[in-house]
Amino acid sequence: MATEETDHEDGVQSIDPDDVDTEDILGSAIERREDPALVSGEAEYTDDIQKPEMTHMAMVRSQYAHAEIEEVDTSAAEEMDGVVAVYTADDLDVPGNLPVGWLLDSLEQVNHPILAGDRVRYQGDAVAIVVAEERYQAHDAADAVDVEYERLDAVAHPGEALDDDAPVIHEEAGSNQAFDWEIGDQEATKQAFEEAETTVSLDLHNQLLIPNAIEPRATVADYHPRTDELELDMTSQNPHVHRLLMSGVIDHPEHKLSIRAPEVGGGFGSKIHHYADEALTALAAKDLERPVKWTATRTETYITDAQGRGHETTGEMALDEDGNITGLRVHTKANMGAYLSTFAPSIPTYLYATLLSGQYEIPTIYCTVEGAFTNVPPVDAYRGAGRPEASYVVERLVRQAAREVDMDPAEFRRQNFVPGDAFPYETPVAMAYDSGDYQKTLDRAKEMLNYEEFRERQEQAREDGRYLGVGLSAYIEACGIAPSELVGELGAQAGLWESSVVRFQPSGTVTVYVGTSGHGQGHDTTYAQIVADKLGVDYDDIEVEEGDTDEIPQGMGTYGSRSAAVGGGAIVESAEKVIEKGRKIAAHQLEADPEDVEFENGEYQVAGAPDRSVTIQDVAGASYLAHDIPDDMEPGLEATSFFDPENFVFPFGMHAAIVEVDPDTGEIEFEEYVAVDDVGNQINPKIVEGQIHGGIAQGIGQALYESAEYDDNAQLTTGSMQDYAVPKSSHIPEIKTASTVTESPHNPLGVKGVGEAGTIAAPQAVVNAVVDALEPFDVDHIDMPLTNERVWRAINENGGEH
Amino acid sequence: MTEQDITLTVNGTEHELSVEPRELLVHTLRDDMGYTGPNVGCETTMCGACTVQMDGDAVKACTVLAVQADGAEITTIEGLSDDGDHPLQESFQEEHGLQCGYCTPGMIMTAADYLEDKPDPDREEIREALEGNICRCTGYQNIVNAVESAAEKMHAEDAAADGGVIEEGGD
Amino acid sequence: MEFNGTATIEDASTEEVWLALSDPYMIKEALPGCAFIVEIEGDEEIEEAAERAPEEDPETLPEAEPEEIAERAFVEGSRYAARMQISVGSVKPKFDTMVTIDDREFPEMNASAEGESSNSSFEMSSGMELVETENDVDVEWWAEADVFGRVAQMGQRVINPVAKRVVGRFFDEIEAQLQEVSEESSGGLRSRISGLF
Amino acid sequence: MYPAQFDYEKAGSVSEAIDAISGHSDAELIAGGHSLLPTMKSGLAEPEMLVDIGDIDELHGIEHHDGHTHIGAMTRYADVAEDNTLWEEAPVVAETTEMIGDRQVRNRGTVGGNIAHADPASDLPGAVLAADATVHIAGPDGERSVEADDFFHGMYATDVGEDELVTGVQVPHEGTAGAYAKKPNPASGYALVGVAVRLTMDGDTVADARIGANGVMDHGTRLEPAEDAVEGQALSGDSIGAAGDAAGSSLDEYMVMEDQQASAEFRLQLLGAYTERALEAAGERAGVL
Repeated sequence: MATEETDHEDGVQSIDPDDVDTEDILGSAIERREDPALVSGEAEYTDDIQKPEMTHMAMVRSQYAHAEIEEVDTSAAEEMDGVVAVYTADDLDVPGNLPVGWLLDSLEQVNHPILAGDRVRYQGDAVAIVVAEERYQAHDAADAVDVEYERLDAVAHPGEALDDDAPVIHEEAGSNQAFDWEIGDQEATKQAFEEAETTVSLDLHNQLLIPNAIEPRATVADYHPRTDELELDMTSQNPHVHRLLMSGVIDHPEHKLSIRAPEVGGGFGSKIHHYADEALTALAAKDLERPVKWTATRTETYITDAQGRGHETTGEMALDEDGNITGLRVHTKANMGAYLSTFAPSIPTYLYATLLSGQYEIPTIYCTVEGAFTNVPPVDAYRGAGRPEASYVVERLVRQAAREVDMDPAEFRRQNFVPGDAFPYETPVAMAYDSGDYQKTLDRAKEMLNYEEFRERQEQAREDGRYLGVGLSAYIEACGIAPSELVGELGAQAGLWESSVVRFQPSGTVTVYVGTSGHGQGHDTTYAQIVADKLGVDYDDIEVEEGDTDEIPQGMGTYGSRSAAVGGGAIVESAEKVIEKGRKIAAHQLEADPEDVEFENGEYQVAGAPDRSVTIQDVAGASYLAHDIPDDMEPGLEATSFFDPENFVFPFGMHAAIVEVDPDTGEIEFEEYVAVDDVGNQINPKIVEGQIHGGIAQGIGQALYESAEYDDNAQLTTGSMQDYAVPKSSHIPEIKTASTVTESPHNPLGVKGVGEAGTIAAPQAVVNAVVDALEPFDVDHIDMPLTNERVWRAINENGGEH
Repeated sequence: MTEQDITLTVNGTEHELSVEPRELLVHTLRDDMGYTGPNVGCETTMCGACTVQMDGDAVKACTVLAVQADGAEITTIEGLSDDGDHPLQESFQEEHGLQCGYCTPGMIMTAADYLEDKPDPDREEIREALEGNICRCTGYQNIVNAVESAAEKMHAEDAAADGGVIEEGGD
Repeated sequence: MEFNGTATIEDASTEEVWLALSDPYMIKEALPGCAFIVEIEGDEEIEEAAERAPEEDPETLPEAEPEEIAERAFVEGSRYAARMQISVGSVKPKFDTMVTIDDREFPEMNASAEGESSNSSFEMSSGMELVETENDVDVEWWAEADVFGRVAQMGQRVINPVAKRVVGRFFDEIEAQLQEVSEESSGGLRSRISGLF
Repeated sequence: MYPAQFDYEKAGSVSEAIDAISGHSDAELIAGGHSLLPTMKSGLAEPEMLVDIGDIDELHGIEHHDGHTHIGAMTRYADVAEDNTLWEEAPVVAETTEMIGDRQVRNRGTVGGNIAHADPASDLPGAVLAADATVHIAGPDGERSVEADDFFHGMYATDVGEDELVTGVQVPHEGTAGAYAKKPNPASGYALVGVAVRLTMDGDTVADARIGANGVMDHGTRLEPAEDAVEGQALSGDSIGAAGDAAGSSLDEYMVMEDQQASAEFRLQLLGAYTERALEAAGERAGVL
């Protein structure tokens, strides 16, 4: 498979779509059509919605991370100004539990009620809800609900939760073990370690993170009793999935439930899951027969949004005498939080351990994962979801292994890479990598860094008492999770196809309906680029509709970097079906055999007769006029597709950072950050670049700043942006990007997915750089986030420079 | 706790209204007046999504009581330009300085205030100026590009207005 | 959160210090922001006990009679209601607190406390031991506190220094009051106090 | 989160403000509101009444006199940071205000509000101490002045009485070498450690040094051992290093602030490093380094 290189170290230049011809539009860095509404304040987010007679809801959440509820006294709240209703678990006849959508053989499925009745298991557990006329009144009244608790011991960390003497969070489960899971060949791996020349081992803590979409979760629910229609506007990454799950949770027929995601202010995974709050808003609206708005406060998002990562891992690597990796053994304790969130069981298992081969040829791998219930918010997908954790384990071990066998880490990687001619490549952990060329991204990154020159500079600087380091991160990502049959075998309770409709209007304009649901990724723009290219229709004549169950027939949503690979594939298939139907109409009109009619740049043409042609827009008009179409044909020009790819896609790349560490203060300064990514074909390079930048910022956030910290009672002590450090503009360095393009054979666009790449790649690039800088101090590892104090302590732990 | 009568001039239009003393300016603008451009993100004066200009200065509308703003002139993103064509609004689009857009109104209102004081900033200065605005999507680089590019445009526009000579440097 | 320290009371006898630290009114005086301490009778609620709080506190050492203090001194197993307003700038949570004397045997005392305000609560266990040195008495104390709810979530930055300050002030105050005791107690008082043991 | 209800009154003058708070057991003054409102929104503070002193004309503005500058309590950080005379005559104050919070905060937050609130991790206390400023206070019994050294008592605690308010800060024009070096908490932007330095130079020799630190103790604190280390010395790598080493030596480590970003031990480490950085910056500004 050919690999091309694109160099845009100074950034991709965007283009006005008016300056691009339709035939060049796919692959052009055009400006986004979403933006005019967003930069002018016109765009409508959920909390912007006002409805007549609308009420406001606020939640009474637990003061403790773990407690028995003894009594809930709502009398004072009920008396307060503007209060419309107060509900406790006793008042609400809730038919369903919150479901878990991915099952494992050993999984303990525990009850997850939407309002806690007898016990609270994390601070976000809601005990009562209050509905009032005004926003402030609802919160006043929520404060006035008096709850008596009997506090229980709590536990926040998976290792401690799995100890025998830990407080048991779900008595029905008997212990805090949510599951015990394994992958790979235990025996072969054991043997590899026994025969190894050298082994390295690291204990790695991949800390819990709070997603921090800047828009808090929100829902506006509106019920029409005469028609039994229940309409929800909500901050969703996947409205159809939410509709299906919620119809069960609140026992409302799916066809009478409509969910719309208006403008959504970021998600990063946190708006995939089915939470209690949205269901409660719906139930309140149904009960009151008035619109109800609930908007989370930031404090609430900190204790309710599903958090990410939370792994305690021991990783070991076996090596032969030539520095070849011969085996990998990993044991991980994964924090699942208080309950199993929507897709939670899949994250530390199938989305994690299957990526442990990284970019390397490793003969044997064995991984065990124990999931642990704890008293923190449910842990589920957060940007990268399992794959950053895997990449971190592999790349930290690779750095350590290279040091152990005394090889330059770049050369160690090169030697162990899956060779370019080995694709498709089957790993020992059940993945078949589609395509790749790992040497190339390494070479490009080294060139951008002036790697050899840097090593000299580093040497020189050390003599002057300055500590520079370079860190590499060869990452691989699996996205566009599919096909449905496979994920079904692995435990998914849903298919992972995507659906689209491509519909011509009679006048020749086009509307595309697709079941993904963007929240900042620029889908309207990129999907229109795809359709303009396929149909040869002017970009401005194409409208894209997403995120509304009333408009879009079916969909699975946006997460796991799947939109381009799976949603884009569905759009291409529908467009091709439209072209085929159009071909028959064109042939009929041109009095030719359909096989002789060629379609190019929006025109059907009889082969060899350039004057006999008709545009697809004219064909569309004719199809609706239906005065003269083939006899056996229905009128209209549209098509529906469900695209179920044959396999995942595997983007990859090399990220690298050069840092300087001040040994006096533990402060870390970036000198360079370079990102060479291969995400397959790029529909819009400017949007690709934006996704890479944003992902890196979140990865650097994890490496240096972010951590959800809990005290001994599992109380969140980083409970606001004053304590949880979301990176600011001055925390993120200037990023140089470049890309190579290796097409994926698994979808018609040859794309691979880009949404999570930066987040997967960045953490270990930074940690490896710091560890490299601190080599004179014999520092093997520092846990993230690399706060100044941790770095300073690591420097001083071994008694200074060696 | 009686409501208080206040006068707010928002985007050039004077409004008289009654508010509870505790009501935050951002809620008055959004819930009472329908200016939903400024967004609520963090509630702790950190994220800046609610930034508006009050008497010409960028402020976080989640940390101003509406009663404190009595008599003030407020500009929200909706009033920054007539057609969404302020150089910053254009540059944010051209440079892909936004993704989900939630932080963007606040980001632009801060940058607009900043560029009035400092028409020719370097990249590091722009990063510092935007310290009170958190973006979770873009990684900031394209935002910095956008502000840099808007500054150049505004500089050129000013120069054109002054007779077409572009001055070098200067603060 | 764990705190510990040693407060040195100069020129005092262990018995004097013990008696002073056994006096609910002395403790109340020394605790910044403490409105009252009242022994809880039977199963009564904190509010009910609060109603019995005296308008004006009786005298403490050195003015009070030692026998009187011995009479009202903390008793192992008994419980006390206290209202604490911890004022930190504009943050002034009022905690209705229940204190339990877990063990009390000269020269060691352990107590635990649970306090609640409208949206936060705390739990504390603490202890002290008196150690006689040449002329002085060292009060070796420790406390372990947990905070829950809004103060824990939003007031993280403040809790530790405030708690240290409250404990520090408490012992400063005890020291000051006991200094007065030791100055006054050259003769009769000291022997009467010793006589109580 | 949303503030609880309260009564609100706008004071037109200092005496009106004093009348409004006098005798009210639970009234708070509000200036820019950037310290108080976040606390009220989080539900930690619920005052019954707010007296808004933001519009009192006599509290606004910067006046330069011979030998000192008076900064009205309601002067915003942004205005102080833009004052050229202060950059000349008391650079530590100008530079510190420029580093408080972020642009929007500097457009609202006030000098008087800041020091009256006395957040130990805020930036201004150290600068006020280093600048040897005098704080003017008005109350029912008239006006009084307090030296910065006597002003800060503890966490959120100052010399300002219940019924009093800060009317302004007087900053002497002395020691034109000054600088502020700050290690911000990456989340809040408050000082993990902030060191404010004012040097009075006699040629290359430091005739007088005042160093104030933020974020370390529960209130702004002078670092006298560090001052002693540079006083009477030429400002050099050696004397600066000695000051850094001495910076935390008189502080009780038990009382040093701790949070998840920095333990007491590490704060003291940072204190040394940032004392050196502040001295270096001041020296460069004075042209002696």
